[in-house]
Amino acid sequence: MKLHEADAKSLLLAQGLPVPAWEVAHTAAEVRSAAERFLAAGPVGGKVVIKAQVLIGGRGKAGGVKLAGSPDEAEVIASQILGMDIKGMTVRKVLVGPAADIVKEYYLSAVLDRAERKILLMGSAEGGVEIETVAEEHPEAIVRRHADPLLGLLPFQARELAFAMGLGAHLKAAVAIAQGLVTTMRHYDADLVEINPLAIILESEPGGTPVERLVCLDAKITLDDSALGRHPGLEDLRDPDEEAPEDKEAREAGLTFIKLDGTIGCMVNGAGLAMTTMDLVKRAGGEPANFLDIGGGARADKVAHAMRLILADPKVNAILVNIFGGITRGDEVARGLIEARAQQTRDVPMVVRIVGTNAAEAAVLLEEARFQTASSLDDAAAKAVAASRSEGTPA
Amino acid sequence: MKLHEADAKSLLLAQGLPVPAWEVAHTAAEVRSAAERFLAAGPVGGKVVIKAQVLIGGRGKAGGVKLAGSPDEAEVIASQILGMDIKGMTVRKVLVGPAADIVKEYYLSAVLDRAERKILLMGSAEGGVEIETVAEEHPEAIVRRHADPLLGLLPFQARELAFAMGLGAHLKAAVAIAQGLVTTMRHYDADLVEINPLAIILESEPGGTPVERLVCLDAKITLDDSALGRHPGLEDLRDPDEEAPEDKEAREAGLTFIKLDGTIGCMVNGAGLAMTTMDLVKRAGGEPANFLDIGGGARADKVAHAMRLILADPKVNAILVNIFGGITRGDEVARGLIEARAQQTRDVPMVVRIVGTNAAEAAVLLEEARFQTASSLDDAAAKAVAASRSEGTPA
Amino acid sequence: MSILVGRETRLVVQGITGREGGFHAAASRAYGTNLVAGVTPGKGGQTALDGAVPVFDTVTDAVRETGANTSLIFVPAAGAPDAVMEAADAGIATIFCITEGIPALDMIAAVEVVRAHGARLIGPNCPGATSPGRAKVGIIPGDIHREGRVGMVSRSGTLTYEAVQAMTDAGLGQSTCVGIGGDPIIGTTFLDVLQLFAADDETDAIVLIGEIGGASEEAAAAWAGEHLRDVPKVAFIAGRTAPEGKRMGHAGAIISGGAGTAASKVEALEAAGFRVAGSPTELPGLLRDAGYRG
Amino acid sequence: MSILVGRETRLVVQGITGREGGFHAAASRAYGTNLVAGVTPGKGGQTALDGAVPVFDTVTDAVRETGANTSLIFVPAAGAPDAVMEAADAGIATIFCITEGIPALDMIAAVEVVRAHGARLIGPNCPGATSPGRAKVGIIPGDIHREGRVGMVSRSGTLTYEAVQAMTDAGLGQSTCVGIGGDPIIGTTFLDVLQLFAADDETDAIVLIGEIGGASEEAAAAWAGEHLRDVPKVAFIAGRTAPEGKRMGHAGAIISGGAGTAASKVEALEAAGFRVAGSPTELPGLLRDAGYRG
Repeated sequence: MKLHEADAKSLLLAQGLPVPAWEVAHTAAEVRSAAERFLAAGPVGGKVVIKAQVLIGGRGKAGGVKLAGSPDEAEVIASQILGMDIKGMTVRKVLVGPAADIVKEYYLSAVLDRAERKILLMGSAEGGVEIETVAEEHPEAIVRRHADPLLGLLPFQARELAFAMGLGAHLKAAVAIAQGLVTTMRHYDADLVEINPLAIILESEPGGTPVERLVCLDAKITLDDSALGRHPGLEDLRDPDEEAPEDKEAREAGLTFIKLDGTIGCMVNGAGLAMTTMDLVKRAGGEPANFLDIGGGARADKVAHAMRLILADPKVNAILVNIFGGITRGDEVARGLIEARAQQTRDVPMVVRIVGTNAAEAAVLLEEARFQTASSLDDAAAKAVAASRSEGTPA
Repeated sequence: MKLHEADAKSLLLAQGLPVPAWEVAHTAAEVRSAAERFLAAGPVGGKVVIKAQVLIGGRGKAGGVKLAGSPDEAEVIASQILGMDIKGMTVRKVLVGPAADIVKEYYLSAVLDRAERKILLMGSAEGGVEIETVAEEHPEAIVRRHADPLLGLLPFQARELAFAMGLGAHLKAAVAIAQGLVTTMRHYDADLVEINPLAIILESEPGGTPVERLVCLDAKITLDDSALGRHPGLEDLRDPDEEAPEDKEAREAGLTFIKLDGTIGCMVNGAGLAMTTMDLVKRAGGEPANFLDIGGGARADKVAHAMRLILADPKVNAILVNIFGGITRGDEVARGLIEARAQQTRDVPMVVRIVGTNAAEAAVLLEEARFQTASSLDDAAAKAVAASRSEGTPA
Repeated sequence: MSILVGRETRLVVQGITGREGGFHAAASRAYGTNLVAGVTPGKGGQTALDGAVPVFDTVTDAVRETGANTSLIFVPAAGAPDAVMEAADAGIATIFCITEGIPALDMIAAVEVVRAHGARLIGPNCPGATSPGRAKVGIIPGDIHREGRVGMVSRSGTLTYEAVQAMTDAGLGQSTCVGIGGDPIIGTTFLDVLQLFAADDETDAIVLIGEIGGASEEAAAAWAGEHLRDVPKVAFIAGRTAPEGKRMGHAGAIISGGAGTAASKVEALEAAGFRVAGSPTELPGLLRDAGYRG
Repeated sequence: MSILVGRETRLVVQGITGREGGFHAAASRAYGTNLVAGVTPGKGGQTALDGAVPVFDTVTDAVRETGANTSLIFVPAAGAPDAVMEAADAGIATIFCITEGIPALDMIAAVEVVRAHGARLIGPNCPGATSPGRAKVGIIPGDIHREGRVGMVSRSGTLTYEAVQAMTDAGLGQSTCVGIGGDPIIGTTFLDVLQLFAADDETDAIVLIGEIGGASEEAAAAWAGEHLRDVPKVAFIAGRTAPEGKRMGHAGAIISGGAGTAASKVEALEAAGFRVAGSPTELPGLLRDAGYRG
């Protein structure tokens, strides 16, 4: 689950990391009043920044990040950004804060290193750009350090990272931030905590003397879905726009459903087999309408639920059911299909393939109910594509 | 630093461990009113327990733990226990709580295992008696399990311990308590967390149904003095009776001082050498008046301070100074001795031995100031004992 | 010899008194696996599978009493990492964790503890392993196998079965079929299994079933290109048509920024001498094309 | 060969720019120890000891640039366990930690990390080690030594010097003198050092200086009784007259409930063939009585 920048910053702040002030606003009027407050405090550059809150990269290039020098200007800019479409996501809120006077930008993130089975810290003095770009163009500019798998990021590891990033002059802050990233990751079960840019900014002390400070200017956090159960409060941070309503309904029913653009509905047990089924549909010349994994051990009612989800998409004109029974029992799936068909309002051709556990019982049920069946996966895909073609696009 | 039972229980409670209710009382009247409250709640056995709070074992045998069935009786018993002397410690406060209806007693502790360099959990179904006694009489009755040195006591380790102790019927509570002991130890930097007895007690549910519960009936915690600096709040729990005023003064001056019963004051650098000096004084027929380690690198003022501490004891009639300079510089010590003698009001013979770093400079200073010196430690001890004898006991 | 499981396997099932644990313990035993013990804390002294298998409170007890050397874990996600560490601490050499939905960071610690004990973990979120005709440890249906000399490794569940079935249908038997699991943090990688197959004198060919996301197929390919030059080997990658940025069920199957795409995996595998199939059913034919005569 | 320190020692001092670190680094160097580097985070690129020693930000840098294999730590207590782990992680083989006042539980983790890296930690709260004529790493005054073949081990600081001086005064030189430290949790025990001496072809006799508290002298005695039967060996135990239940400075020196008393230690040592002295000055004579002719 991805978090918005503002929520990610809240979690970092809660773990004691230095994050400049911000407010979240949903209307241009809110932005105006937030801008008034921040500008009244007299930020070093005399401006505020307004940033679109969308769960997708590249919002800067898309015009979703702008500066404003007055409340009036902030309101105008906010009215441009709010409602804007960025790569298919609508901007529903923005972050407002004092525009930082940046001395230098860095990159710092904590990610899961699958190969080493450790938390990996990646840092770079090339901040503010996508790390993938740095990785391609200047791989030597990326510093890597693993956290101890049992103890987290030890102070000496954080120091090594800070020195290697050229942050020796801000050692204490850099160590605290690096350790804080790992603490945040462990505390909230995040997959990714990314600060880009981590920046040295110029602030003015009470007396007016300018002082350099290392702060987290942007923040991206992705949470481990498997661990959300033990962080119930974090579920509230889920952006309803992040998943389609049917994806959400599926998740709550224990199914994994992702809506796609094609015409052939797919119902499969197991993620790898579901992807394979989609691949074979495409290979046979069709277009899958969805990814749907009913998981292991699904019972009849879950199967019926899955079928309703597929049929809710008006573009679907054929359905392919592919079940390789292991934990899942074929006869349960067959019963679910029969039950679902009894309830369904719209008649769509269906090709069913059930092998593995209780496949024989399933075959009897399917034959009695006159389902079209297939023996191999390739055969099933071909039949489903043929059915879809003969149906054409429904009105 | 040892904690009183009541304070130890507070720390356990803060870590979520099950500890029956209690109050601390300093007067018989307070005990009476606490007893009224607890008896009004109708404890299963209809009694309260009154326990002397002293930092020494064996208070039960000494009559420091008693039951009372009424507020009147509680007041009488409290007036007997408060002010009582238990092995040289005066009882200044008592703990009052409902007397538990004990089904079975166990022992459970977390200690530092120096040989393994790990936290060791020791458990026994023979609770309520001193673990040393169990260790001698039924060593096989003690179950041992080390916590993981990096992760603490893992759930499976706690389960193994619980099953081995015969607490399978209270598995969940036993696991939580065992893990809680280690959590408490790590959270407060304790050397020892001991529950004796850990007990299954009978409580009555709201409906009156009796129910068994595993609870910490007594608690002993010793804190690591080296870690007190990072737990400033815990310093307030120090019992002023635990150390003599001069010991405390010494501690605050960075000296380690322990008052003893003899007549020969000792000033040494290093704990091992200080003990050796005492051993040799005794071997030469004298009695050391104190243990005093001035530590490494002591300067003149610290030496003078140490001398004042020694001389504050009227029984002291001779002083042995033994310094092996390493970090400590002999001339600094000599200067401190000269300074101290200039200030001292009472003339006590002194034998000084200074070897190691800057011993030559020290020798010159000591000779100028006409101190009696010694070359070897044995020689120094013999001379100090002779001086003490010729002085006799001061008035 | 097969790898990971075989005739020497002495199996303990952690969570044997649960629904899934009991079902698959019975199936493993029915297949011929030497199932010696079960573990469920608090049920020590009872028996499972109609009296056939003694149940212990702890894995340590099970190892001491039965000499178990392999563990199969069906403990729910909240307790599974602890169960893994318990098995390693008790001296179990090979630990299969079937449990799915374990938080990734919990597994980092568990994997490290297993490594420190010199044990091997397969999974979590894996279907286990079968050495046809010898032993089956996990949830792979037993009847899809055939004895033979092809080593198969996959990080999917049912897709593994599909591929195994395709091999068996084509008459190509297997030495061992291993599902390594689809989670981000797993105990044994493709590379680890390839190394085991390379050292196994009963494995003559390799089938690798990967999917999009991560870089473990690429890592395995790089090693195979060097060390398994002359071994006939084929692969299949699921998710060629999956849209970018969407998570397809497995935590492992997410593509972002070009890394871990099907294209990158296919390229790496082909460069290492794998023939890559467009469908699981093509695997047997490609393996014969690669010179396998088993 | 001596043990722990010698001509192969390439020393890095962690905390070299501090007062004590600088003083003892200079003394170790003056003794002839091959001091190759210092470490102080934030002072990398500077030099210490009047330009003679390069200072690095991290131990990793120091090892890479100078080939340091031994570390001497003067970092304050709050940072010392981290400094120990840093040294181990950087590949330092032998780590001496002089720092006193480190919380015991901090050392549990540090000792485990050192062990996992296959390194050796001596201390904390120890005076270090000297191999007379070869190298001195720590704070033991250099001029009390004499070259020879007696191995000395102690858990005290100044008492060690006292015993070494007594040996030197009597003409008995030392192969290596090691102070293992007086804290409850230390990296290297009496037993460990005896095993090193047993394997050292330049050590012909043993002097062990113990004190009350703990059971490490007893553990070492038990091993020596079996494995060092024919080696002349003497011991001294401090604290014979210490009152029970009082802590005498060293965290290690506390007696409770009869365990760790001077009597129990003396008994164990004598049973193992040690001659136990009543004063450090008696050690040389007893060693000669035990047959040592060095």
